[in-house]
Amino acid sequence: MGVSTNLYLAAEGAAAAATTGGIWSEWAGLMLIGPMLAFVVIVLFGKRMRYQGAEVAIGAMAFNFVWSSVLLLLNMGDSGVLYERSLEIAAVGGGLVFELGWIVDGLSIMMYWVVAAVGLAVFVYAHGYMKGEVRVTFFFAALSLFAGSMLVLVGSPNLVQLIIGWEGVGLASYLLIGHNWELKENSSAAMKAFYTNKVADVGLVIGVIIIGITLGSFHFWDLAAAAAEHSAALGPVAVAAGLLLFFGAMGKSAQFPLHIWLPDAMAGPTPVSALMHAATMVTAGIYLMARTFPLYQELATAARPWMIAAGTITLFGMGLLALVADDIKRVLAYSTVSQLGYMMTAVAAGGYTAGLFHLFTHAFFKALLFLGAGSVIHAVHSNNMSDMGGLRRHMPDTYRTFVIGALALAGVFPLSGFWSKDEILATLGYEGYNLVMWIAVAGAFVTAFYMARAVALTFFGEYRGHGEPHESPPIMTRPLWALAVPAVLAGVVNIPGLKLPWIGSFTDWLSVRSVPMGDHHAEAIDVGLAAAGLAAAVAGLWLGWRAFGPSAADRADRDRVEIPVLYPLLRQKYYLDHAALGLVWVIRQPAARAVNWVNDYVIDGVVNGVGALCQRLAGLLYGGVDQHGIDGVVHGLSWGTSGMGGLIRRIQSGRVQQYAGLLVAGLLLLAVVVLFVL
Amino acid sequence: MGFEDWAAEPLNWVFLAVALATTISGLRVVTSPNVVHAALFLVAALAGTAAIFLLLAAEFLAWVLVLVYIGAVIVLFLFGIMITRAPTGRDEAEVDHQRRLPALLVSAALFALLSWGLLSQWGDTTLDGITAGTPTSVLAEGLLGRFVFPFEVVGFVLLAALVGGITIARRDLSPAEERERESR
Amino acid sequence: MILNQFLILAALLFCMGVYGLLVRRNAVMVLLSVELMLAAVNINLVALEAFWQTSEALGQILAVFIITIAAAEVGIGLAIILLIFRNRRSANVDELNLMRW
Amino acid sequence: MSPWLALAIWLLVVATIIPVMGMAIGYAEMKISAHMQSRIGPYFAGGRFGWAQLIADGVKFFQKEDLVPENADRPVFKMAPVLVMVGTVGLFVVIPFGPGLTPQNLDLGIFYALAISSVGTIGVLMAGWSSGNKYSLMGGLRAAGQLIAYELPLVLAVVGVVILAGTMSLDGIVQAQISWFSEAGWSLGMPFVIVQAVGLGVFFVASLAELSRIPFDMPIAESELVMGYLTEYSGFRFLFFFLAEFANMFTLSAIAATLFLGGYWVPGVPDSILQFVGPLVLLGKIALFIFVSIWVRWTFPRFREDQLQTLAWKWLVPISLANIIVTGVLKVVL
Repeated sequence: MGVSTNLYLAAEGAAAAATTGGIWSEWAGLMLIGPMLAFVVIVLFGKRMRYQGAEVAIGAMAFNFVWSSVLLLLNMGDSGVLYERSLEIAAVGGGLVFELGWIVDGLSIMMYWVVAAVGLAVFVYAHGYMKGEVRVTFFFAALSLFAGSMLVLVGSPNLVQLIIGWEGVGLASYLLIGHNWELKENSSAAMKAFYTNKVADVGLVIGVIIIGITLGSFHFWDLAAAAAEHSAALGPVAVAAGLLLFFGAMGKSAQFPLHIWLPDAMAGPTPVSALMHAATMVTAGIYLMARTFPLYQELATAARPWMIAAGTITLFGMGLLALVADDIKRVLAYSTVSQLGYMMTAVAAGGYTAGLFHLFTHAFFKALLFLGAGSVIHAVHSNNMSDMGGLRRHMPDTYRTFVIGALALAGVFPLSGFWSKDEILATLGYEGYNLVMWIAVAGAFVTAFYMARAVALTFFGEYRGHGEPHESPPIMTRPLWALAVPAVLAGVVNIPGLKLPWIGSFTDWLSVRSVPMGDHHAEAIDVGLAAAGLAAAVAGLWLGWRAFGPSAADRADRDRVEIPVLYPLLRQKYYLDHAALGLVWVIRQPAARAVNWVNDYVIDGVVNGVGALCQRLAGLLYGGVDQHGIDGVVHGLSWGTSGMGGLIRRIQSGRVQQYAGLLVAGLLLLAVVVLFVL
Repeated sequence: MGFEDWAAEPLNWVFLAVALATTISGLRVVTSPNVVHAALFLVAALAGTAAIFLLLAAEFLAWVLVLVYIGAVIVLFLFGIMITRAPTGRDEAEVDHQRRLPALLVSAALFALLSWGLLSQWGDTTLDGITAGTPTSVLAEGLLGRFVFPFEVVGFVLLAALVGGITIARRDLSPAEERERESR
Repeated sequence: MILNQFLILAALLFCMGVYGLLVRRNAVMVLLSVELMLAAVNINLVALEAFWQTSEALGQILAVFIITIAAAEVGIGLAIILLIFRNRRSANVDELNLMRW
Repeated sequence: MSPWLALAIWLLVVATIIPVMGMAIGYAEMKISAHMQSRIGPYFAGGRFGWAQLIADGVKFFQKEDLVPENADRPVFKMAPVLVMVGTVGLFVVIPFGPGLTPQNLDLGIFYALAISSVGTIGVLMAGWSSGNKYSLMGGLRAAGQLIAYELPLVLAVVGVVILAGTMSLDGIVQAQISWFSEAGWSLGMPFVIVQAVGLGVFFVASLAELSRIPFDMPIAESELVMGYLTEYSGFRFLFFFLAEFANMFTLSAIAATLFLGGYWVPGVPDSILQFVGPLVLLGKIALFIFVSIWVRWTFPRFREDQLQTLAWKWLVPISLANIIVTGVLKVVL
């Protein structure tokens, strides 16, 4: 195994001053291995452990949290950390090499930390949540695999390892969504997620192959360098490769129209949803787009409008769906899809930092919201908001943290969501996508509206469910408070124009990387735009509260009255699931008929014609050539063969020693021939 | 090197005696009508071989030959013979084929060819420098150093032969016998 | 001592082994002949080793391998003969013509 | 003195040692077993303690007619005791009786000893087969199975000692025990039994089996096989077997003493004295082993055939392999 360390472009830009990070970087691979090791250990020994393997999973995650925190702190300094290590595993052929390794730069450090921090909170929470459930050991094993695969993905210095992590994430999500597979719908949801992802993965794999062949390398730094230098080799295929990679990202990051799996993925236990929506699964697509950002920025610019279009549809259209959902997790799921649309739009529009910043803040408040929802579900034993209501008196901790998360998601000043959403809006404005920007503002309104609805229906009014709801145990509420802190404060790190002492800013963190990304950063707050975004959020909250608050009239009637056309459309999720099935059906019937017609008339005709022709020819041949010429030869041959066989078969007596004797005699003959004749 | 020189070396007379004994024993191995006698003559032939090894200063190999062949392999042979035929006393069974002449011709021709080749290749090249025996440590270092992989493979082959021999030779008990054995 | 006296003795033993291999009916005796041939080969190897004096004693190492393999071969061979004898009440090679055609 | 002369003298010495030793051991066996069974044992011949009993027996054997059964294979029948004896006599060549008192200090001493001692097996098989008697044949088969089975642990048990000593020369092994824990000018010495107690146990059990002595005397089990492969022998041929067994006992005990108890060495005695005392010391150690084996013989009942094979393959071989591994590790660590 050879080891190669990336020194490429280290002399350029911000990377020039970067340190290697010492042993923390040189052994950062441990973070990638740790959860994988935990997976193996839990699978092998988990059942015999005191906490059925949870302690191992949490231990591995805590280790990762500590390690990545150190890396984050190192990266906060003026210089930042830049390190890369690749171990050559095998040559693939054609000059391509299969390598495994890890990369430590601003982007991956941020992802390490987000995965570890959110993962740790979720794992601890899950330990409480899963108490008494079935297959807890397997659950934690798969959870470790999930987080580990995501770390392999984000730590990858090349596209191949990324695919490995990518598929690992897909596998783990399949296992976890279908955790309660006794219910048919759960296993169906798992398969839906898997299939949808596989469809997208085809695009990713083809894209990677194209890049690998044209570039002669799978390394991200080579890709970035080629893009930065406007490589002639990569140029012609850049748009195709970029769109294929984006297609893969659409699947993982649930962009329209491949988002259909994500809301159904709610079938998994709630901690899985929290992890999936916040850190480990859906962010993979955004991460891929960010990692390959130079490709889109420099070469595949033609792909960007399509990406923006997909992102914009996702961010607004899918947000609307959250308005009518009754399942609280479904509301949050659609909000995730919508927020992913924000991120994708931002990255596609050139807002590298903006998109990732939103990913960063979103991870915390979305994990917080999901865990809160899980806590509520744990208490009332139902996913439906129509079975909830008035829970703020019963579950004060959950209520407070959920409201914090909701406000952050809605983008209320000064919570984290406000800052990241504002940065996206500013970037869209700077890049000149004004229409998109105003759609995004409208999206913010929708976001605030449905979050207000969710909070009102869940925590206010009268309790409509069964039994007596109770607050969750501390092991579940403490992670909620732990996540509430960054949900409030995470925005501070990237206020435009503000550079905090010691901490620096998010932009600076991300600026440490092997290749400069060359995206734009606002140097000051655009007060007007911020005010517009804030106004949309406040308006959404106010309207939502008016419509669904405790003083509002009966909610169900209003839904139908208020938006006559939209409501059924939204209820049926724009008929997209039907469309997907219909698409298959529509393609299948005519295609089959067409193939049948071609078979009956074209191919059969050709075959019959050729057949008839051959028949006639054969008649000629049979009479003349075959009967007399060939048969004579064949008969003669067979007669000769049989005669020879009669002679030779006497030699094949079945007596070993006779064989041996002939063998020695033959060898002798051969020796004599070689020695004396030749 | 003339015959006088050759005869002046006492070891050559030892060789001659050993070689004569070995040859006669070998001849009896392939001609003796009695299986047990043949096996016992093989012991003599192998003892002669070991003596030749000693003449060639291959001490270790000589004792390996004695230990493995005479001590184990031949015993195994006799064991096998006695289990399968046990021809105590006179053995009337025909042990040779009727057709001996072709075999004799073939082996004689082989010997002629081999001796011709050896004589024309080596002539009367003398064998010098075997004053001291090969130290066992050299063999050990070779076996466990450069040839450690073949060594392991041979060990594996032996193990496989052991397992295979047991598997082939063991008699599977009939169900009734099995039950009887268990009840005992 | 000259090299050829050993080599020709080996050749002689080897040809005797070949003769026995071809002429014997009893399977055990065939195996005995094979052992004779292997011993002849070992003499050859040791003699040539004594001639060339390789630093690693290659000839002798090879002979050790041959002895080992021969032991394995005898074990398996006798097991097979035992099985044949048990099934057919005979250990004569020429009655084993199942391989015919 | 030419080597041939030395060899001839040594052969003469051996030719006297073997009958004398055989008689001494035979007498000891009779007396000890008698006392173990609250008898007196031989007391008549020769006056005191019946010391001439064995000499009388020997004379009786020589007087007997040399019978060869009608059905026997005469040459093989006559060769068998000789071959058994050769395996024993050959062993005397390498036993070190004192510093510089090794008849032939072979480089491969112990290996040679094991190789030569395995030749006797052939003799036993020959005797069993050539007698033309089914009891003899059965005895021969049992002997062959047993001897093959116990040859392996016997060899493997020695490997541990060879690893520790770093040589296969018997004199070298004794020297290694003498010079263990050596500093400049002095050495404490250590008989290998201290670290190779397991090896000694395996070696001793295996050598009992090699000698076909009770409890390993299936091949000559009187109650089943009359006298096994010895059934048809009488007269001086029987005496040959008889002497060979006792001489073999002697040599195997000598080898065990050399390998594990330091041979001719006594702690604290310099070489110059050992040269004279050494043989006596060795004899004392041999006597110890012989006494133990006689003791075992009259204490344990006979093994069943399957128990015997189980002991060899399932216990002794794995134990000795483990011993080799442990010894190897020990050697590397030290």
